[in-house]
Amino acid sequence: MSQRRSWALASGFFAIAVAALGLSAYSGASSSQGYAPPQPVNFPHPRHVKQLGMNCLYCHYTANRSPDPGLPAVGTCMGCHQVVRGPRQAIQGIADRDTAALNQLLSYAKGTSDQWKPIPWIRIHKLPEYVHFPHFRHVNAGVTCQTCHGPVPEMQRVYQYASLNMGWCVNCHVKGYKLADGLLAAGDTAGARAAANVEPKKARYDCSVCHF
Amino acid sequence: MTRGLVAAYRELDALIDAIEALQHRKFTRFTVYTPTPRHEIDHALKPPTSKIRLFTLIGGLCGVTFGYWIAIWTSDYWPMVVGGKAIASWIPYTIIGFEVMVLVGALSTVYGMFILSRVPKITQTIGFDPRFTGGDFGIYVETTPERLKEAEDALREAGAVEVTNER
Amino acid sequence: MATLVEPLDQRPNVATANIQLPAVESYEQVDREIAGTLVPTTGWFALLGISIAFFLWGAGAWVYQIYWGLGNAGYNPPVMWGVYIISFVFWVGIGHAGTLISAILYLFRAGFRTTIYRCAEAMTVFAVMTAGLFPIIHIGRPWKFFWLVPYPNWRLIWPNFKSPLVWDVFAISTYLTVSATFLYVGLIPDIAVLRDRATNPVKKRILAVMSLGWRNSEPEWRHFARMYLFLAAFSTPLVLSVHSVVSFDFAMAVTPGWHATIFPPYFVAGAIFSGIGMVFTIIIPIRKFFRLQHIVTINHLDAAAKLALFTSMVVGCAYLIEFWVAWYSANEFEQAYFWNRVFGQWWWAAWIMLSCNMIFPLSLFSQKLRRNPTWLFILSILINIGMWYERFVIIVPSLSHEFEPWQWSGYVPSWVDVSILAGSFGWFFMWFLLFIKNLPVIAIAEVKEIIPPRLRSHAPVADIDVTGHHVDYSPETPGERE
Amino acid sequence: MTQPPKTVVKRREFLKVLGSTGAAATAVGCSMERVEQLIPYVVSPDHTVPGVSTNYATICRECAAACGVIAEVRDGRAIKLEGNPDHPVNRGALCARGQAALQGLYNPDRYRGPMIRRDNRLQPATWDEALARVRQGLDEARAANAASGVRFVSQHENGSFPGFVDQWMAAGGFGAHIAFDAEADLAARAANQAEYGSAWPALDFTAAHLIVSIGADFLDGWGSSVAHQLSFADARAKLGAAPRFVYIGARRSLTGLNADEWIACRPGSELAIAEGLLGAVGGTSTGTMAVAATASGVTEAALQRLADELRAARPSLVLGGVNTPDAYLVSQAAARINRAAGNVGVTVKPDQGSTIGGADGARALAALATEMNAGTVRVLFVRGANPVYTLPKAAQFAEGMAKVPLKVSFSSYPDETSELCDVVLPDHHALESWGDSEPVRGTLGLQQPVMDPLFNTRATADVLIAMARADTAMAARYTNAMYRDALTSRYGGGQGAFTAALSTGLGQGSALARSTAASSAAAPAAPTAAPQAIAGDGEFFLVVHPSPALGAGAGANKPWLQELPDPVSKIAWQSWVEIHPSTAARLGVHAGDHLTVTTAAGSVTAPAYLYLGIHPEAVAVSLGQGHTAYGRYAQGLGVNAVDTLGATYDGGGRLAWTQAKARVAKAAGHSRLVSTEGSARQHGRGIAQALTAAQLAAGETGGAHHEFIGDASHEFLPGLRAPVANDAQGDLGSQSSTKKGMYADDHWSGMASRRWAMTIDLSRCTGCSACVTACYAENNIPTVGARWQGRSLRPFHTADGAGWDSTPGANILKGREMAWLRIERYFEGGESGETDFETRFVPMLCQHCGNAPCESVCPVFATYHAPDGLNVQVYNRCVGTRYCSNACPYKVRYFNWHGYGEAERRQFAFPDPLHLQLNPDVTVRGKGVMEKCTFCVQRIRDAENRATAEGRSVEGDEFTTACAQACPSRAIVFGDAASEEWSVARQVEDPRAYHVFEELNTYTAVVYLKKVNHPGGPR
Repeated sequence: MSQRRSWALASGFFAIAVAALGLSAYSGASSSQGYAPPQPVNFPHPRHVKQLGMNCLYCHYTANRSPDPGLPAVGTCMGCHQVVRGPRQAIQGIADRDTAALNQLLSYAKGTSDQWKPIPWIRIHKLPEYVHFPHFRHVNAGVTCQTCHGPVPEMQRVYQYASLNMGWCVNCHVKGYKLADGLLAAGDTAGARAAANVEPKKARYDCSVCHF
Repeated sequence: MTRGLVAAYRELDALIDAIEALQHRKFTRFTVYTPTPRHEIDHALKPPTSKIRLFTLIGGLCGVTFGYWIAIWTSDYWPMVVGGKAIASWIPYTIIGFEVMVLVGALSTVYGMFILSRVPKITQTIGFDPRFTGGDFGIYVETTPERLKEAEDALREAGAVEVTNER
Repeated sequence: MATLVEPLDQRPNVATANIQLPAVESYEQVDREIAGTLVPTTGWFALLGISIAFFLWGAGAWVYQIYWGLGNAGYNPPVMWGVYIISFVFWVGIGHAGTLISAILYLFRAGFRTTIYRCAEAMTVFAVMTAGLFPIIHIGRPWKFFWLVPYPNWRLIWPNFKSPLVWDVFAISTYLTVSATFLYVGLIPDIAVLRDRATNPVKKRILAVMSLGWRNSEPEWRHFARMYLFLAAFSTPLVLSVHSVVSFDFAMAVTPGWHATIFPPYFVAGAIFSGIGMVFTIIIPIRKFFRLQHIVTINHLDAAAKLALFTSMVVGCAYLIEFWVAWYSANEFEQAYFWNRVFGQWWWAAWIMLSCNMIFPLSLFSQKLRRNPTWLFILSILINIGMWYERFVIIVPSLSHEFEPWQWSGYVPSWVDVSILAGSFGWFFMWFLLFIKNLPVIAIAEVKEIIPPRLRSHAPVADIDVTGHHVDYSPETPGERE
Repeated sequence: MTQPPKTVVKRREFLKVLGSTGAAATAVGCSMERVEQLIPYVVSPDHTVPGVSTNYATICRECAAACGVIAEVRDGRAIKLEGNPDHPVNRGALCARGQAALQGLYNPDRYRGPMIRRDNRLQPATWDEALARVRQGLDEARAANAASGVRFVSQHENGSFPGFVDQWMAAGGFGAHIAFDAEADLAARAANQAEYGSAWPALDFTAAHLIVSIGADFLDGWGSSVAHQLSFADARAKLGAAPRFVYIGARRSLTGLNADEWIACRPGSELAIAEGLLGAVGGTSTGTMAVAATASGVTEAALQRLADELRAARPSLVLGGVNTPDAYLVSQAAARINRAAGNVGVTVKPDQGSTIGGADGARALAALATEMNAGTVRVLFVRGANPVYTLPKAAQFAEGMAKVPLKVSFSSYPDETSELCDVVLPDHHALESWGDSEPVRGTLGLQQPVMDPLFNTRATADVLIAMARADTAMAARYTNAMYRDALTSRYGGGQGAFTAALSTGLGQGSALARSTAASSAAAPAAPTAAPQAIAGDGEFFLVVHPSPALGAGAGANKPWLQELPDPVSKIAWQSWVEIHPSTAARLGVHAGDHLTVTTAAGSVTAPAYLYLGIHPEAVAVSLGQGHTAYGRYAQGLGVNAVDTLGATYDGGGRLAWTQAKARVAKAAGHSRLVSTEGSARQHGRGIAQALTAAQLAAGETGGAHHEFIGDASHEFLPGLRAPVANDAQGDLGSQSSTKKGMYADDHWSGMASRRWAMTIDLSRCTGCSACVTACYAENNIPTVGARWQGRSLRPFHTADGAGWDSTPGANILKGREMAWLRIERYFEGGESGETDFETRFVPMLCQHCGNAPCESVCPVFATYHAPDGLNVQVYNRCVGTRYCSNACPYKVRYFNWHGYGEAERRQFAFPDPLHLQLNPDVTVRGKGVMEKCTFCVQRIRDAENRATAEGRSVEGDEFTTACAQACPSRAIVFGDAASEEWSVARQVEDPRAYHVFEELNTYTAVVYLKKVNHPGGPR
């Protein structure tokens, strides 16, 4: 008896192990989806994008012109925050400024602009070096930022939304990008309704399109 | 409720005699043990041919199907041309088909043997004597208590060196 | 009432080659003598220690190579394959004799296999285990080896089933699985024997598990024999396919000297040849040190030697045909290559190959030499060397002398290559030594099959065997104890 | 100019180093485990977009030609140099040395800041300390009333700088300034000046019917090679009508190998031949054919035949430029032949000549050395030039320097001279500084910084100005604080026009001429009238020549140039002695045996290279190696041929490289030649095919492509058929087939509609190897020949590297060079004792076969066929079975044997800051993966992306590959062979077109056009 049970147990474990391996491989468990490191400046996206309605391209200013999306220079921040600084009361239902975050910023922007230091942002969305992802090609094709980066306007602290696994990329390239979904993700329900029956936009899925 | 007798024989012809005696006396439920397969025993028992071939056939067919399928399906799943060969090119895939056929076929054959001959067995003790894996032949007869004596006589007449009662 | 004075059954258990073992009287003797070989000796421990040392050295070299890169092997582009692939083919080749002897000869009812097949089968399994390592050792990124195996993954990409290397993965893994299974099921009845002889309770328990509760009952034997038959029937085409697939690794490339239709049969013959060579290398010391000369008789060796001679001649024929085809094809690339192989840069390797595989084995035409274990042992070593060099000659000269004259080159192995090759022998013999002291190296049940059963009518063993044929006793009838 | 902060650069380099390891070690996105920082600008500059290249036009300063270059700058660092298409000299092409300027910029051994000699060692210092030390030295000199004892030696460069220094020296009342040029053929310049009235007339090879070069290596270093090569290749492209090219010389240089006929004469006899020819064409000559024949050892008949040809073929072009003491006279004679043959104004155009001039030769430096030894020199400034290395020992420059109280170097590199200096004020690299040049009279080439200075360096001109302004005596004359302002102020139209001109890098105007005072001191002494015979004991003439890649030594610290096989001998990382096979046989010398070459001046020992192209009575040694300093890549490699030379100068004042006879003795030892050459013969395999002009005229294909006996004949398929050839099942061939996916012409991706292909015209290719270096630069190809990059010889090694194979070029000896594009050099003829032989150069790269043997064998689809006809290599998918390389008939696949891209490995190929040059668009391949030519797929994808962004499709000839872009012969044409918009589509229809190994049925996408020869004999 005992023998049989132990055999059953052994083979059972083996089967489970194999299944787990297969699943993890398939689901891309090695991805760092959800990675949300603390940033040197706790930049509140909701405040800027949601409440003040700033456009992504204001700070990520080359996303539609270059493979790199571009990061805001300290100068860009200080463009407003030379003026907009320090605490003040909540007005018009807009809560008080996040002075903590502001001070973090100001700690990099002490004195005159030639004394400013660049902000060492922690990288979140990282593709391996052997993958070439031209941002501008995607942005110009009408892919909304939220499609890949998720609801950043809602994120108090930015995290990696998509798995960024190859399968994730390829699925969109092959099945095509539905504008409606993209707009919906971007919160443009009206636009989404309008674009309801726009043909999905497919992209090339040849290896040498991204790997070289 | 049945009783069993285990008889051990030192000689092959004695075993054959015992088998014939049991058959003569219409005993049906008995198992023969032999250290090594002997045609003489088959000759005496005239057993049916093993069903194992079915396992082999089915296993082999599943294997070859899977082999071709995985190769062709994956090729068409993401078509990539190499060396100007057809995307799903059945000719080289025959090798995959063949190898998988052998693999699955062989394993299912072994599996069939296990099923049919009831190994792995949990216990070896009932109706079995270790010496049967050594030099001796043996018979294990299962029968009703009233025919027990008759069976024992038959076994002893044939020249059993020892007959023991199981249970 | 039947008597055995006239045989019960004309069908013999095994073929009637003169393979009886007159010096073996009873089943008990078989159990006693074969189980007796399982007692470890100091000599065995010494050998095991040496093998493990070699293995560890080789493993160390591999780790070193993984860290610094393949550059530390002797590769000299365009010679992109070297000692590792040579050894891979070499070991796969060794791995062919086992299945040949246990499966093909079984189907042919060649009785002389009975006493050597277990040993050959174990050799097969361990040789394939060794061979399987080399493709991993030789690739640039061994940690990515699993990409050759088709498994569902989030990259949504699969291996290229048109590549001979993927065929290899399938062929080798199938071959390893099937031959391992074959070895194990063959062992089950013998393990049962050991189980019932074992005194040490722990050992008895382990054996009990391993024997799966085998009881030698007639139905078990019936299915067992059937299964054995089908496994043999499967293994026969398998063993032929495996080395054919290995030969495709070369034949599928346009490289001169590789791109030949003769490769599959040529490789299979070579594999079997090298395998039998290794069987001799192993079985001759075993029968000597285990005192089994009366079980593994001179007759068995003689018969096996004939097989070696035959395959050697097939291989030799293949060599000659290659040259002839090169000439007849009028393909200057082929011609240049083959000239360079024998009379150019690589003449020495080519002549080691030709003499060891084609010329020395011709000595087996002499019966005296066939029945001389010492000579067979020496010859088997030569064959092993020769067959390693056959693969060297196929791989290195072809790559070093290809289409592009600008890229002609040479090749010298490095210390890493040599260490890993040595390590592979350590690995192989480590497993083999562990095997021979823990499981019967001779198939107990099958030996019992060929010795006459004890009969009540005391027919003298001397003049009758179960086949009903009479044995003539010539003075040099083998098997008497030394 | 943008001022991106260093941090940006830092970030990029960080990424790339990750890139290498990332690609190697972590293919499943594990790279996330590393915390990585993104450093943005502090203030984002205008005109630059992160991740997008900005191009700046500037000038190449690697040789005196001053070609125009376009520097591609990405995120504040120059990553690639390309020729400036508008530039009159190089018209968009750029040679290997020009490409390698980047490795001068990012050289790991550059001085990172000023240095001062303390306790006899150069030690880092601040600029103030260093400048104070210099000022102190100058004051002392003045105080001692020996201001004239302040001397300045600079590397001469075309433009205003020499004049500027002249003025500076004059302003300070200092001594003469010597603008030294080690390589320039000053004798030819002087002769040209005298004969044509132009130092360097424009040469029009296309107009000539016969080209005769008397030792003038116009393709490798004689004058402006790129300009010559453009014109020469155009001439060759006239095929049947192309000029026949006869080369007269003792050694067949790269130029000589491109000749249809080689007249091998004794060194030193060129003058006699020139005089003979001059007489024959009716010029007033002292010599006769008979004299020439006896002197040169060439049969009179041969010379006579040449003379007849010269008379018959008009116009012709005769060039004289030898390295012997007779150089001036030979050039003079050549010029006179041209005049007599009526070539002046037709093939030789003095009016369009460039203004290069004002350079001083070694003789001027030797004079300076004498002064120094006399102790009259108080302060010595050295910039760029490296006299201690380039001058013969006899000149005693080093000894002289020891007697100079203050030696100041402006050099960027720790070369032999600056190592002897007391103060080092490192100069900017040319790509970091301002300047100008006057390549053609009246046209001004502008040099501008393309990036921020990498290190704590200062532009010499600015330093001089600063010193002057700090000096009461000189301050008045320097109103501009910066050299840039000095340039703009001189520029017609001033600031605005100057800035406008910067965009093309070209403007009108002329550079500042050298002040008469200085130039008179520097002007060549009266050319020696009497011919000098080459004397010395020993039975062999010693031919010393500059190396096409390393020049006279300046290139030796750039790994690309060290790795680049010498176009003639195909040897890298090594010195060698060229000796004729027959002579070698006589001396019992085999290739690699060490030979000692001894002259009165000294001796060198190097392995022998058996070369058909050297006169049997001569041996040849190349300049450039044998550095005792000059950084890790140069130091301790080979021998310095100058050690065998005495202080003999030619008419132009340049060191006469071929000046003496030498004894040649077999020395102990043998070292394998670090050569990329397998067999120098093609064994009739039709790799490099050629036609004679006669055959071409007769419409023959010239012995059609090479076939198997009984092989079915192939119709020619220039890679134009469907992305891949048809298969056995007919899936890919049939239009109706639905099983083609992306490979169907009508697939929505449209990829299959393109067919990237390349043609290589062998009658244009000169084998100069510019394409090879361009490929290294574009594709992040590692150099593997450095002595520390070898493999391990033992399991255990010590820290000092014992146990590693540290032979220079160890990896190349193992055949492991990584050149995706290599130039194969095959000899035809010459086996059976005849002097003359033919050479064919074949650029060999991945052929991107339609039926690629490498693809089907890859188990993981790491290499496969893209729908647009590329044979793709996916590095991150490769597991490194190397099966593809075994299957490849062209052997163009290369394996990463070591972690060349991993900073922690000793084999790392891009030591800081060399890795700043890495192209961000190309993955740095990791250990254990295969790589090969990709047809610059990154450029293809980039063009597609840009086109899509602009809502158009890629236009014909919109972009090209790095090799094609660089090629100074315009031999390589790349494009979409499926569309008539692209010139490649027309090229492939050329009747000369063929595939290499066509009989293998590989349907390559690279099409070669047969070379056209003009064999000699009566015509």
